[in-house]
Amino acid sequence: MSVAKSHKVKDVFTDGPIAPTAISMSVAKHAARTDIGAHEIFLGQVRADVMDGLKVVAIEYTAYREMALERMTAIREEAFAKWPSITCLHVHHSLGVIRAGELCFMVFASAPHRQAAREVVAYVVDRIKAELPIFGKEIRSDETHRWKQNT
Amino acid sequence: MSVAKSHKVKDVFTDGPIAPTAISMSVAKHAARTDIGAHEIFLGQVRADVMDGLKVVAIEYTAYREMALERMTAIREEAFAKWPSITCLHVHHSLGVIRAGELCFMVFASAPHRQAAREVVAYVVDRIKAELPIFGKEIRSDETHRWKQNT
Amino acid sequence: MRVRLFGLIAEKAGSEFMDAEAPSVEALRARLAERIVGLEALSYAIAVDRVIIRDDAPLTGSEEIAVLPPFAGG
Amino acid sequence: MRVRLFGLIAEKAGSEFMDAEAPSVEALRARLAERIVGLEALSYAIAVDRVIIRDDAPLTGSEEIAVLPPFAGG
Repeated sequence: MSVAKSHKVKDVFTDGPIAPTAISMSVAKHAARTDIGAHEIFLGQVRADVMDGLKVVAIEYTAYREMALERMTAIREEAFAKWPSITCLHVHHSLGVIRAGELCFMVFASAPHRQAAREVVAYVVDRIKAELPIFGKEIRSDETHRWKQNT
Repeated sequence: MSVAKSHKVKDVFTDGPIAPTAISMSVAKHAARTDIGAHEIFLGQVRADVMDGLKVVAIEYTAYREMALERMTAIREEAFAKWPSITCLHVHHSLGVIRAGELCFMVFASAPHRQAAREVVAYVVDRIKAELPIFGKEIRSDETHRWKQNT
Repeated sequence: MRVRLFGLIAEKAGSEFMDAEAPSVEALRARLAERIVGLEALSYAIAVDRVIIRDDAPLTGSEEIAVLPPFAGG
Repeated sequence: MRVRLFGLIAEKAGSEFMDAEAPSVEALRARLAERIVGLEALSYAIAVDRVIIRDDAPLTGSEEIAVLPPFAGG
């Protein structure tokens, strides 16, 4: 692995919601990388789904961190192998209670051209949802809860 | 056309580069829309391409504004027709001199689920590049220039 | 062996850990079902040393074992 | 009719406008080529009332006409 590419093992987990300002800061850091022509960003936001008349007010995320970070490292390496032109790839996922309307997930890729950035973000988002052992307890307006399940 | 959806005619052009903070502000505005589960953002950044030993230091963008805005309105309407679940779609393109490393283009879509947000951003980015009469003069390190052409 | 429990299954068990002896993943599933009420109605995977593994895999007792309900990340 | 010129073509012509009379898009292309040196080597489209149009389209003289070199947005 090349040192210039940011695919070293990183902790993707952050306590609490992802601040919108974190996105701008991430983007601004890449202004010096003038080989970049395209950034693609995916953000997950907690939705106030309604089921049986009860509204989701927050999701409490927990994870099996050790396994999640191992899976993330593998996904990152496979992503850089499939799209070698990618300049950087940043992933953040929230743990703890995230309220409806707050951000819980960010995948951010940069590349010289748009196609690689677009494809790698779709690939990484889908694989994270399918493979990272992250659990979500949907807390509802009446304080009952229900365990979320990715489909 | 529904008033709740933001597909009214808008000026997509902005003078000078797009500030990274504009992205966070756009995202933060959507926290009250708790039917949103996914945001997808594409950003174009001016690349310091090197050709014949000369580096691009900036691109000066001009446009045939009246036609560009008509095309953009049509693209926006077709996008909302193809992906009716889209909650909002924001497009900004810079005019004037944008230096290498600065942002010149943003397409931002929000939706309840990721697939629609992802697809609509790819569709809108590709159509804008192909159909909007925007012209780019690449200014090089020796002050000569070359007219950019989308492939 | 000490088994780590997560999410809904930790909630059902009332604990994030459970001690159990089992020579295979299949046997472990049976042990867990005896002790966690309602477990047979749930879908879950077993990870051994942080990799999801088939039910017929043998266990020596020195592995890191985890019981994983459906994922909800993203 | 007043023709709007953009980008590389405006640069070649030394102006963002050109007056020309032509009964069709094809004839307009010929008029422009007489007056803009090197135009025949360039790829460009003609927009009539903000829509790119075929070369055999007739022109009445009251349209908004624009000469568009290749696009570079995004």
